[in-house]
Amino acid sequence: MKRYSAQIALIVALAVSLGISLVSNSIDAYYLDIALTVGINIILAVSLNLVNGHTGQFSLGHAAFMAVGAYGASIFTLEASSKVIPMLGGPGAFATGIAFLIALIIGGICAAICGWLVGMPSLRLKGDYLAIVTLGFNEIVRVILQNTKGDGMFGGPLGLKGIPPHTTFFWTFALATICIYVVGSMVNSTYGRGFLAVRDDEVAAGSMGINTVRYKVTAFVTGSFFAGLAGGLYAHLKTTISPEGFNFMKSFDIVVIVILGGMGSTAGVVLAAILLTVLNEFLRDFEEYRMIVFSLLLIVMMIVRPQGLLPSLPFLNRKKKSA
Amino acid sequence: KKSDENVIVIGEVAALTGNTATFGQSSHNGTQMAVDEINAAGGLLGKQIQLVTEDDQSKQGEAGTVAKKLISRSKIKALLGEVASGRSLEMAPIAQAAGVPMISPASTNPKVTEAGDYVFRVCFIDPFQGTVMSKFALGKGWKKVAILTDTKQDYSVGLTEFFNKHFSANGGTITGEQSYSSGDKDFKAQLTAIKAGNPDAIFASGYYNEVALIAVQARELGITVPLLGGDGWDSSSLVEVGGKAMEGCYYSNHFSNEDQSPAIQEFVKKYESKHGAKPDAMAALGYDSAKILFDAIKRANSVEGPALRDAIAATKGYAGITGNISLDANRNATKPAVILTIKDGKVVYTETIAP
Amino acid sequence: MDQFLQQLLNGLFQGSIYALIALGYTMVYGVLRFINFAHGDVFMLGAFTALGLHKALGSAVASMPWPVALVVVLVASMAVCALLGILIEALAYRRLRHGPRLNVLITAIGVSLFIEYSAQLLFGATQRPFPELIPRTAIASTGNLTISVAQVVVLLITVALLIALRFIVMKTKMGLAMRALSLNPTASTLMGVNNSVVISFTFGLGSALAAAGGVLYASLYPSIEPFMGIQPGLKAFVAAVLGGIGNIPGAALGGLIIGITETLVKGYSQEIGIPSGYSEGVAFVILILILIFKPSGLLGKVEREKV
Amino acid sequence: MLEVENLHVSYGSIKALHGVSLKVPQGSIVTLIGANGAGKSTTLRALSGLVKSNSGTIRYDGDEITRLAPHKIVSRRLCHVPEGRMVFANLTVHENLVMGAYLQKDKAWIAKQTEYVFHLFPRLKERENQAAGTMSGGEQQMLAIGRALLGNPKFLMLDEPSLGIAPLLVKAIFERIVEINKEQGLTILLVEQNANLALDISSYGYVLETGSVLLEGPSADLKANPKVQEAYLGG
Amino acid sequence: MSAGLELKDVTIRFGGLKAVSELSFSVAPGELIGLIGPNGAGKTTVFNLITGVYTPTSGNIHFDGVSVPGKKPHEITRMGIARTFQNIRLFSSLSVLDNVRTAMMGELKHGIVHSLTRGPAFRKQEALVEKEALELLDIFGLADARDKNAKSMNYGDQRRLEIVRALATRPKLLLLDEPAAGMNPSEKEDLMHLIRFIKERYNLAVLLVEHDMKVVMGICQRIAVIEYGCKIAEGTPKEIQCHPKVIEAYLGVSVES
Ligand SMILES: Nc1ncnc2c1ncn2[C@@H]1O[C@H](COP(=O)(O)OP(=O)(O)OP(=O)(O)O)[C@@H](O)[C@H]1O
Ligand SMILES: Nc1ncnc2c1ncn2[C@@H]1O[C@H](COP(=O)(O)OP(=O)(O)OP(=O)(O)O)[C@@H](O)[C@H]1O
Ligand SMILES: [Mg+2]
Ligand SMILES: [Mg+2]
Repeated sequence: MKRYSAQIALIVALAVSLGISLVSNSIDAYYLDIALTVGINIILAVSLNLVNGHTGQFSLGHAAFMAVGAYGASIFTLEASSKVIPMLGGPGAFATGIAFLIALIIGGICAAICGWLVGMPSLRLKGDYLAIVTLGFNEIVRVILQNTKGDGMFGGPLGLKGIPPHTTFFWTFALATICIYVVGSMVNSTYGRGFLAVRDDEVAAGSMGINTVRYKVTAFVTGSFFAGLAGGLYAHLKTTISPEGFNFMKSFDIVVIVILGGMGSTAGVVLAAILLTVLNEFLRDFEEYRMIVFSLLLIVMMIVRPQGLLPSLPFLNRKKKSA
Repeated sequence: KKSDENVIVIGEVAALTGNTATFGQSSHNGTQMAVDEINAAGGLLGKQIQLVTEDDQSKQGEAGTVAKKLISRSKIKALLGEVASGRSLEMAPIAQAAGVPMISPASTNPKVTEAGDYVFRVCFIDPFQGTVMSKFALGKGWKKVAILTDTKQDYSVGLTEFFNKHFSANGGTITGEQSYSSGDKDFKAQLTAIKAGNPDAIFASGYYNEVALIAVQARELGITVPLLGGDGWDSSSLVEVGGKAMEGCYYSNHFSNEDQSPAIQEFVKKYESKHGAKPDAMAALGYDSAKILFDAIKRANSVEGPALRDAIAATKGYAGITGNISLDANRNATKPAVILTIKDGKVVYTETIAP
Repeated sequence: MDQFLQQLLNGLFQGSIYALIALGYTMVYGVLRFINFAHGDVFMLGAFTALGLHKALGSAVASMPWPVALVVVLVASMAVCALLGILIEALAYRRLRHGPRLNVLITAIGVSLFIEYSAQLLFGATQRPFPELIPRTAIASTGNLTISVAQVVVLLITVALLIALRFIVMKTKMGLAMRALSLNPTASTLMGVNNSVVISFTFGLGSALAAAGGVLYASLYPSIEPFMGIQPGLKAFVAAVLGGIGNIPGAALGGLIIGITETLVKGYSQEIGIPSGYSEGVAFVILILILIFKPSGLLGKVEREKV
Repeated sequence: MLEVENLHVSYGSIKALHGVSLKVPQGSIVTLIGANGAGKSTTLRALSGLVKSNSGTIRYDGDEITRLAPHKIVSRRLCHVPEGRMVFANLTVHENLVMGAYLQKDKAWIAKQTEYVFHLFPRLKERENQAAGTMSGGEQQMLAIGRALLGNPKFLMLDEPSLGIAPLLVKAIFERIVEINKEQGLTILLVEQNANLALDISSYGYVLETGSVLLEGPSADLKANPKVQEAYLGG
Repeated sequence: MSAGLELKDVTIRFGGLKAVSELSFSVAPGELIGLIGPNGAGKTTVFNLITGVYTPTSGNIHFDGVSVPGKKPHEITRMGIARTFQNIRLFSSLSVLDNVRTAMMGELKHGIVHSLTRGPAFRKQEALVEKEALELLDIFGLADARDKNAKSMNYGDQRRLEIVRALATRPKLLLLDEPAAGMNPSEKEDLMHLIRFIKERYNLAVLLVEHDMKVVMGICQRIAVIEYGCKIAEGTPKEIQCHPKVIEAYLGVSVES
């Protein structure tokens, strides 16, 4: 049994989210919205953590991939799903669900392709240079979307509206679980420790036979793919999306979750995604002081817990196992 | 925020902070004033009105969440807001699905009210205003106009689109189309290019924040032709910042501060004594959106969704601050536009253009 | 031809203001190796300080000839913001000095948000007019060319500050200590450098430069509001990276390149078929292209680490 | 001149020193030897203020300097050539030397002392304008020592100066150390793995093991001690 | 082309500086060769050239008949060349065991997909990797430290771990850059034994850069001496010890082994 614990955890989590999903109609719409936002933020943060935390690259453009995914998935849903659903056997819940999944995956793939296009040339840049290039890419995506025709496929500055609210508890948490599983499994193997090696010392990693470029690109593309999925979920949750919503500040928000959670620590990042999303709701009562309180909390957190909520200590985990 | 037997809870979503806070705060001030007035006058249906305002930080995604919060947590009977069309579009399907009537004070994009029969607005829509300004320009004999659009604002893009359509179709020539993004401060490049086209006027469809600077820089570059614009220009800071450069420019608006009708003067006076500044269009629209809602509640004698919806839809010739408002079949306000001009540092009324 | 020349001048002046903001950015980065996202917000505070001072001094300033008034307001705002910068460093960044670098980045984002939203609360969201500290009247308008006094003054001040800053960093002992500290803070204390003093100095200087940027920017574009620092801050950041982050002449060069290309794209959007709305992305496209071919920026040294 | 009493130091939860006491008299060369991880470098770091001690006292010239910041300690003319050289990689050799003289005011003295350093290590003069980071390991070591000498030390701490240095130069460096000690009257605390050489030039030695002093005595005695020979001198 | 490593007229310039100049020498399979020379002679640079960190300005390097320059470091490692670094470069956030396992990627038959499915084959492979890594650590007496963070070890152990990690890539040629630096004489003795032992056990060729003459003379079969990037002598330890040029440039006096 123990040998398959990861797979079992995965299946259990999927089942639970399906179960909750069945009763989600009775959940208060607002609370459901928060829960789904939590799930989407988990996907965003865990996938960014693969790039920034585990592989030690520094991307400030995650929102761009989210945008690509959101637009890709929404355009599919708006333009094509009416044709696809009959092919899948009519307008039942099942066919709609599959069409939605296809939309999400299309969004993810679009984002992954963008990730590859951006990653290939730019991943040889180091640290802050990579950060600014990804941030720049983020802004370029936004500007391009913003300058599209208002009545065209992308909807110009107003973006897309009337996207059906397909995002359910099941889809969100199933994908969040898969994201956690994939990132966790990738990193937690002999092959995957290459990501960590690249982070710690690229020169040494190369000299140990690790193809550093491939690792970096793999991390980047995987991260982008999941960001794209999250974007698709987001679009089908909010039902409208606009370019401005995916500006670099959105990327910052995701980076904040990652660092607050603890770079390279999946559990920490998940926790941070939950806490920050919920905190955001709590702080509403502070009204115009809300962002002031939030920024102070951020500063204090960094001073009090610089290593993040749950820092990653891979060598400690190991110790427990071998003991 | 408990639901009390003796109050009617109304929700409002506004950008009180963030980069469009200047619009959200104005419309909120107007809305709040209307609520205070009605409560002072004894409320509605024997109950006080309780306004629950949620800030969406000018951020995408937030408006939808807070709309859900207001509907499911605060159990609001009606929803007011948002100024920005993008965010109103987030709220509209939620209000529609919940059967809670929503009135947007200032979202001018035609798509907003397409969300369903529970979604209304009290402002005019982009096609109308774009057309009005085109008519006005043509009427002045300006055949060559250059356009400067804020591509970050769907509002500006919309105005430009409809201005362009009408103007070109009616014998005008567009000498140049330039754009910028809100937040930009330097427009010299665009203006230099525009200057080369030698236009009779420049249609600047964006918001006052940038337009004031555009005017200043246009004059620096020796461009003397007037600038034209829409209700997005309406703010006292237009003249404060633009100063002399704004002289002789025209814009369309819902109302004029200078309008001597007692209702408007009273509104202006009250607002000014409370907020230390003259009300701008957003404030007036926020005020009217609440007033129209109250009027409908009174007529419906109920706050139940369908009844209230029908009562709002039946609004005809309501004398608001922003004009005589009637809601059409598409739940959009039809009302005349006034054209204002800046003269000796004051905004003065020139003419009214009916729909 | 005239139009092209005018556009080039527009670009030059626009670029010089980017360069001015980028100077402080790049210097703080060069010494402390972290992106101070709050730089743009200190820039904004600089403009508001100047506005406040101008109001407070009222008739006193009004009676001075404008260059005197400008110097008074400029220097005073720089001083106020320098103190503010030192305070921010002491309160928010100091304790993180030995922590991971990315934490400081988050703190910087926090500081930035704090300043922006506090300012929105204090000053209101609506833009305010900024006094005409430097006349924006045309200096010479030969034919179709116009250059305003303000533009020329800003260009001159930028050049002067560039030279002064370069001198401080390359030729003074404090400058050497700043560079040494950036390379190895442990070793620098072993040389007798009081790191805290050097860092405070760096922040103070950086903030003063930001404030100067804010005041001059507001003089050119006389409307200020709490979020006015975000966009120029970002552009300055791009300029700094483009020139090779940490490299002072590089920042100036980067600023000019961005200013000029952006202006040309906007100005000739119809001719080249790129709507001017895309110009917002132009800075980033240039940045990416240049970094792909020159990964450490135009003037940045390739920091090849010896293996 | 320098007295350390019962020094305890830890890195987080790891205790590195458990009560080290030692004395370095004026004008002497004293050496610390010990296996890897014994705490030699930690002792030097504590002396120059780079790590804070948990308890214990450090007295220099009669004043307690235990809690002083590193730059304050340097200003009392205690200079430290740290483990791993720590040259300023992007500064030139020349600028590194100028940094070494950061607290020195006397220009003439600096010029003279720079000449002296170039005389000790001619390679540095050849490479005056090379970025220090691109120099070879041994070259960087020379620079680190030279840089410390420009701090006008009365008390010099050297952490493994022979590490990575070619034999010819090791000899030269040790000769220089003796020379500096004699000519400039410098007191020297030397940490070395090359214990034979270190004991040859020093007058007194301490043997550290897992954070405490195992043995101490005049260098000649230590060198003759069979236990020391077996454990540290390679038989 | 013969087996083993062969450098032919290799030159590299850094700006005006010729760090390595027309250098030729070779290392046959199973040979243990020393590379010595004064500080800054270009020894580490030679390592960097062989392992693809630098590309020579001119000249050629072959390993087992295959040309090396232009290949990426990881490709060269896969060809069978591994190295340690003069300035220790361990993966600082990984445990000792993981440092070694990470270097065993070449052993893996399956990559990313496998680590996602985590089937029995994956488990078997992981177990094998762990076993081999522990074996190697054991040789160097580091097995007990397997769960320690690499950076919290003392200097000498870190040097040893570097060697283990290099060995874990299963090289045919091992490049050691000052492995004995920072060790005391008795530790150096142990290290000499270890180097001899692994050379025999894994049938390695070794190229050793070291300033400790006892170590170099004690274990090398042949020694090449460089100065200012040029080879000034090559021969058996005996020959080198009394080579006048070497004595003048490097040794100072002749040393006995
Ligand atoms: N920065 C650090 N963090 C945690 N532990 C440390 C740190 N530096 C040293 N240690 C630990 O403190 C102990 C003493 O280390 P120190 O560097 O003083 O030894 P040393 O005698 O100088 O050894 P070496 O000869 O290897 O340089 C060792 O156990 C080491 O692992
Ligand atoms: N990237 C570089 N840029 C400029 N010069 C360099 C670079 N790398 C090495 N050098 C120079 O090349 C020469 C050879 O350096 P290398 O590190 O190979 O010496 P080494 O023989 O390993 O010396 P040591 O025994 O001191 O480690 C040195 O003078 C060094 O300054
Ligand atoms: Mg040590
Ligand atoms: Mg070397």
